[in-house]
Amino acid sequence: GGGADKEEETKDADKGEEETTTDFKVAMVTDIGGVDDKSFNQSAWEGLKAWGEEHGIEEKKGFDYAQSNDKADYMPNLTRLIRDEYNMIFAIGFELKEDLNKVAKQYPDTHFAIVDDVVEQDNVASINFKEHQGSFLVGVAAAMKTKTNKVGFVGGVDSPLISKFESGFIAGVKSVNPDIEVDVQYAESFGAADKGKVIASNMYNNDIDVIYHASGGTGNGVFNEAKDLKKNDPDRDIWVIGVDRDQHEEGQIGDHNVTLTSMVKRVDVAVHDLSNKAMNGEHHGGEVLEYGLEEDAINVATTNEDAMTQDIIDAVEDWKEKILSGDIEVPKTREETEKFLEAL
Amino acid sequence: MEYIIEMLNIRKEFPGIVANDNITLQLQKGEIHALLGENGAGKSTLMNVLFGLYQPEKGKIRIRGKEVKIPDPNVANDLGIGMVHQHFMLVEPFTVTQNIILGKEPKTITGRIDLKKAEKEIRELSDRYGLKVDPTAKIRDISVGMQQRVEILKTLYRGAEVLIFDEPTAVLTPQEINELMEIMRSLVKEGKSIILITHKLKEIMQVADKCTIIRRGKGIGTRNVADTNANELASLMVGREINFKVDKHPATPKETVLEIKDLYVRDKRKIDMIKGLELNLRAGEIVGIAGIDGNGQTELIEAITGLTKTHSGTILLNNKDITNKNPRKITESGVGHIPQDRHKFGLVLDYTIGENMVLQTYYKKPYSKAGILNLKEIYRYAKNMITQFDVRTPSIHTKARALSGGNQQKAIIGREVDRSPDLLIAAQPTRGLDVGAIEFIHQKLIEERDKGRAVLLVSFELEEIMDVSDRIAVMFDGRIVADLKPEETNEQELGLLMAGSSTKKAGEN
Amino acid sequence: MIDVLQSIIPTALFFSAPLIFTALGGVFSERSGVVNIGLEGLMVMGAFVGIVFNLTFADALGGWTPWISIIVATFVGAIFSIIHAVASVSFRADQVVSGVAINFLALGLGVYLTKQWYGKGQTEMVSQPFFSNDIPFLSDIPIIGPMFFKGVYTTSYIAILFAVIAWYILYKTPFGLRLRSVGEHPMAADTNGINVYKMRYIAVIISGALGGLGGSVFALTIASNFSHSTIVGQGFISLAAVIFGKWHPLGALGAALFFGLAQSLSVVSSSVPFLASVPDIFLLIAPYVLTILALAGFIGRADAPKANGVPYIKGTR
Amino acid sequence: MSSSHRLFSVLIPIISVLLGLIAGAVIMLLSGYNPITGYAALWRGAFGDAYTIGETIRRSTPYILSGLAVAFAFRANLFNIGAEGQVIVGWLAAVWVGISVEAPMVIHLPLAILAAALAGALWGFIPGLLKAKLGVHEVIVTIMMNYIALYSTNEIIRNVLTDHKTTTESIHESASMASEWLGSITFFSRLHYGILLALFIAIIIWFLIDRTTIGYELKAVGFNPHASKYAGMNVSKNIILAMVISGALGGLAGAMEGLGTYGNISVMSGFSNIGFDGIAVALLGANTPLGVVIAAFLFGTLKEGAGEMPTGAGIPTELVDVIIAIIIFFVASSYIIRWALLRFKGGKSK
Ligand SMILES: Nc1ncnc2c1ncn2[C@@H]1O[C@H](COP(=O)(O)OP(=O)(O)OP(=O)(O)O)[C@@H](O)[C@H]1O
Ligand SMILES: Nc1ncnc2c1ncn2[C@@H]1O[C@H](COP(=O)(O)OP(=O)(O)OP(=O)(O)O)[C@@H](O)[C@H]1O
Ligand SMILES: [Mg+2]
Ligand SMILES: [Mg+2]
Repeated sequence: GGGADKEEETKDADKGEEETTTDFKVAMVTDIGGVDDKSFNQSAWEGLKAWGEEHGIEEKKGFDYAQSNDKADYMPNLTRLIRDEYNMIFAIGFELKEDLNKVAKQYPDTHFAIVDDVVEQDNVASINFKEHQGSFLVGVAAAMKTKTNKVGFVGGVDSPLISKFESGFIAGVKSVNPDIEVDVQYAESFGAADKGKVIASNMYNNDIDVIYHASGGTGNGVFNEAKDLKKNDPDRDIWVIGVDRDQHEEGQIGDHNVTLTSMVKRVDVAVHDLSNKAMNGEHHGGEVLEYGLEEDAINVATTNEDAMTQDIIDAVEDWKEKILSGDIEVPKTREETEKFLEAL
Repeated sequence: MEYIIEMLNIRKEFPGIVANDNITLQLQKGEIHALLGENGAGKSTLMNVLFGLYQPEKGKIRIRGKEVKIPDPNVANDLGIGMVHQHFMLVEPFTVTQNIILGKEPKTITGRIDLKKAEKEIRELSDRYGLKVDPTAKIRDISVGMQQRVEILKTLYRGAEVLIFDEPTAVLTPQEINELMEIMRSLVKEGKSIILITHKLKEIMQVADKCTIIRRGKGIGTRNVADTNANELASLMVGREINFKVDKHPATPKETVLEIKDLYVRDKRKIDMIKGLELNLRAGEIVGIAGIDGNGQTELIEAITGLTKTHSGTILLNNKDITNKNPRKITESGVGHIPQDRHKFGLVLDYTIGENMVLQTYYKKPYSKAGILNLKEIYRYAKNMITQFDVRTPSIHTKARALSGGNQQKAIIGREVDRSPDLLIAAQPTRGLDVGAIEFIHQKLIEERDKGRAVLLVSFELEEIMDVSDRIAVMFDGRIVADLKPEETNEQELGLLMAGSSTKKAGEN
Repeated sequence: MIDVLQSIIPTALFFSAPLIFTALGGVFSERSGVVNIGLEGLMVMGAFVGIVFNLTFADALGGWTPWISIIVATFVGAIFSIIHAVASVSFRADQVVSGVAINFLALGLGVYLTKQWYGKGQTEMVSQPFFSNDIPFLSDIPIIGPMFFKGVYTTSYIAILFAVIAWYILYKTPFGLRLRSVGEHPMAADTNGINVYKMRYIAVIISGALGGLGGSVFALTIASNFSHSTIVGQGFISLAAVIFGKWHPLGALGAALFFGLAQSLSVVSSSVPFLASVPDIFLLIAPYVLTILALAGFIGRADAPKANGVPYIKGTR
Repeated sequence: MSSSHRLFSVLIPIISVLLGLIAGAVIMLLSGYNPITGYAALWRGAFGDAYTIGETIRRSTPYILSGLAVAFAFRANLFNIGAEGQVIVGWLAAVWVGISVEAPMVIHLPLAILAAALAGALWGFIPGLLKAKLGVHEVIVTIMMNYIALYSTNEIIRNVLTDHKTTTESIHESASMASEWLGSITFFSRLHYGILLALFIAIIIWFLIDRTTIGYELKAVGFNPHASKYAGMNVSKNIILAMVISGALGGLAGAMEGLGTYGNISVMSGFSNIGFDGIAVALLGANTPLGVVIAAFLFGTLKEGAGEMPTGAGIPTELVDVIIAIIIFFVASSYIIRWALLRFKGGKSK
């Protein structure tokens, strides 16, 4: 009841002049970090912008975002957008789960979606990505690329989400060649470049030649170390596999590029898609929407043409077919990975 | 007559007080000029003006007849003025050499401090004026006497012609005082001039040529020392007659209060500082411990009061063993302690004077109940003590830090005496105080004795020991080497005993 | 064993370098009697300036870019620290408070300006960071070579060199003697004709310069870009190194290296057989626990410069 | 004299805040923003309606306690940079008890709060003990303890409290400080009863510091350990006690989050900053309980209001950090403000 009264009140003076071209408004709340984090906040925002462009809607009038600087901001941000009468609100990141859960209960008339987690409410659609699928495919690429038969995985903070990346990657690598060793390390932070660099340095030092990172800013340290080694010894094969978006740019060092490929997660595709659906009155509240290879929401980047040779691309395509056809079920957790490996 | 320094009609104000009010001081070349006045009279302030630490509101300073402005100590140094401060201005972790050259360091071409050159220069200076120091020792490891010599060397190294000594003897042992007197004489012989601040009239009579007296910030006048005497100086300074002879009846000692048997105490370096000490103290007597600093006095007091652990032996208070009990237990069993270092041990300087008055009793009724302070009671008590012991403070809510040394000391004495301890330990209770305050404190100690308390007085000043004690225990090398009656001995004999030349028991002669 | 050393020493060296610079800055400031909790903020400023300058001038300056970037960061760090100096020396501010303000200010300003200038919360990656290299001849020495001279950053050696220079300045020159005297007994220094305020200003500015240098070296050897999470706690670890090292330049150097070693050991351990079975969490907290144990075990009590944290007011004692 | 002293101690913080806001306005102008729009957004964000007011109070709640934690240690001359770690372990302990114990509220809630305090106290005890017995500087130990708290807590959340998840389940109702009623009068803000507890504890701490023998001893030991020992106080005990109480306060700040705001605890990828901000709060509040409470509200207001600045005025939230920094500077530099005030006053009276 309180919510409705509220909405009347917040139509205050300085927003009075706003006139939207359509009365459907969409907004998102970032997790910690802004819409420029070169990661999924940015990607989600790009999706929202594309949606706005598609319908000729102006930023701040028909779509907007609220940036969170720390954990305590999620709730007020969500509430603020609700009171600004947005019809559909995206919560970007599993960190917002608890807060969204509460808010969704309080405002049953607003539609929500959460990325990367599941909120069981009738007005919340849960957008999940099949990162394990993409990770599997970059694992294939890594396995094809490694000469030392040793590859590494650097995780940010150990969590179910990141272990999806880890699991898919290991499965992909081992599917190509079960003898390849995979070293797994967590930095316990998404922002510790120094830790990332120490881990990468240690891995490369131990003959690992391909590292897949799923660690946000910690990955900066991984790229830094790889580029440093490459710079010193351009002939040495040193590779990083990027995450979330195409991290080709991060790998550029002189004429070389250490980014083998990236596991691209098209949050923008999902956000754009779901916004359109919601606009058309098609709500998926209470459902878990899985975006994966089929929806083109998970990609493997091929920007680095020198590194991603045709045979690697072919292999990746092969395995992609197998996944799409259901021949193989990519593991999502460590237990599933164990089973998967036993079955190999 | 030519003056090397003339301070004419100097006025210096602090918020709420005129510290120097129209004071004139004229110093001739080659003389030792004493500056005398009660605590807080304005002596240090006047000298700080001369040294460039304070700027006077009014008045002129002339040096060698030329009027000068002294905005900071650098200028004072350049004008040939050096000052040995009341509280030493030495950097403890530095060596003697580093302290002396600080700010005027000789350099090698590579920009490094030329320690060799510095040490050589210091050796020369110290030979010339008889100032024995160890150039490589750290300040924190050397005696107070040597620290003072370092301070003097500092001024000489800077080429001082005029040396200001602010209460130089307050912290020295009698031996060191004699040495200092010698040093001053040799400085004057070398053509230096000296301004000496001291509360000890005897010293003035001994070395000074002239004496300027100030009272409550005002100049009272200058006297030729040869034409005056201690009594006249004292009454000029205080504005009334001072009774130098301590009034007291003979003691009537009763039961034993303190009994120390075969005590051994080690210091941090595990060296025995007290070696089998024996001491008895009875109710109704004052025992004075005479001795040169460093012979175990500090350790003895700390052992009795529980501040240091003993190595072996027993300490009995009223026949109860208090050896190695914690300080609180010991205080509660009837020990009061006026500590030697009042800033370090006696007071919490950042607490108000009111809060300081209950430092030993805050946890007891009526000052607190069930752990809750009764501020009303505390302040009532503090007010009472302040009047009773004549502690001069703007209010009980003034921080202890802001009080003058004499008043801080009176507050401590009040606090300790008022608990009616069976044993009262007074360590250097009058150090740095003016004669008026000393008189007051001596009276208080004797009053306590007459109330039947045992008083243990530790002092480096033989005069004080002789005047106040009923019995004198001479301490040397961690033992009591003699036990004498004051009327049966003299300063000469005590001096010899303190230097370890022979031992003697009371009543032996 | 040698294997392990060969992998942890080079990483420890680059990990420690920014901490060494910053801790040396802390030593200067605290030796002069000014507590510097603001080291973290000074590093943030250094990282920010280092990255922004690098991004802006990389095209024009080419291979010299990182060097000029850290010089500029050093300079800006020095200027930035004047705020702390003014507050804590001239305005007699509580030095801890002022340092905390420095931390807020640097991070706030850094990210604010990043957003203003780049329109987003983090910058691009720089194209001209520092690169490691092998030191000619020395890197060929067996065993020692790969440990200390292969794939090392020049900045790491500069850090070590700076520690030695700092020691020389503080303990061998008149300037150092004066600076330390001001931190121990400012009034004694004052009566000896040393300008206490001036010395403290200089010391704080040196700490700003070194903090800025440390931050920029971190940014240009490790992080490669600037965001709100580029410097997270390195300044506090540097502060710990100052105290751990007993306010001595070589002590701070040792403490920073110790920390770098512990950090890289905790990472390397997972590939050392007998340590591999240790649960990750213990390896993760090992650097911090080791530091505490080292302090409790054999470093023990450290005495700060006596006048550290006390504003000097002329004419009082 | 003393009335002007009192006047100054009120005036100086007010002037500092004004100067901070003016500086913020100047920065906004220089960057091409309209300060009035900016501050209007800040105001809306903090006090715009019942919801934001509720959130502002909620945000201030843990600051009161973390500020008290730092301030309390400061009064005993100890610098507790470890409030952050104490907050984290307190939060963990509160949630742990909240989840794993089943009991009626009268038992469960106090038990969970107590657990938080104890966990924080333990985190304070270690540096206190090392300081008291071995003379190890508390600043380093508390910095290290922060990291140990962060990583250990994450590990416990993942492997003990959950089966490899990042967030624990919610605490039982019986351990929750959340309040439907408080929520309903503030349009679903997360305002919870913790604020009452925090204010109550501020009063207790004031009483403890200023009116009890414990406070008397702690301050004495902080000012002068030698004189305290001479006066029969146990210096080591007091140092440890100061750190333990300080740590307990930090732990309680964590309980505010664990039992009030969130009702759970998640794996943290970095520090919560509640403890670090507590340093600034304590210092702004001049280390007195009343000052801390006021400073905590100021902090909460600015931080909460900042959220509205990007959406409401297009201004980056970091501007608020700059403003906070400037306020802290001026509070720290009270001497110069006092001096300026005196000149001003003197000039007028002449
Ligand atoms: N910095 C200061 N600020 C305010 N008042 C001061 C200051 N210095 C001294 N005073 C006051 O000025 C007066 C003179 O002090 P001064 O130090 O000159 O006395 P003094 O004669 O040296 O005393 P003592 O014999 O105890 O050394 C005292 O009342 C003292 O309280
Ligand atoms: N900042 C100050 N404010 C007020 N009074 C001060 C200040 N500084 C010094 N004083 C006062 O100056 C007077 C003289 O100081 P001085 O250094 O001569 O100490 P003192 O009284 O001789 O004590 P002691 O010899 O025991 O140290 C004292 O009354 C002291 O309290
Ligand atoms: Mg004096
Ligand atoms: Mg005196």
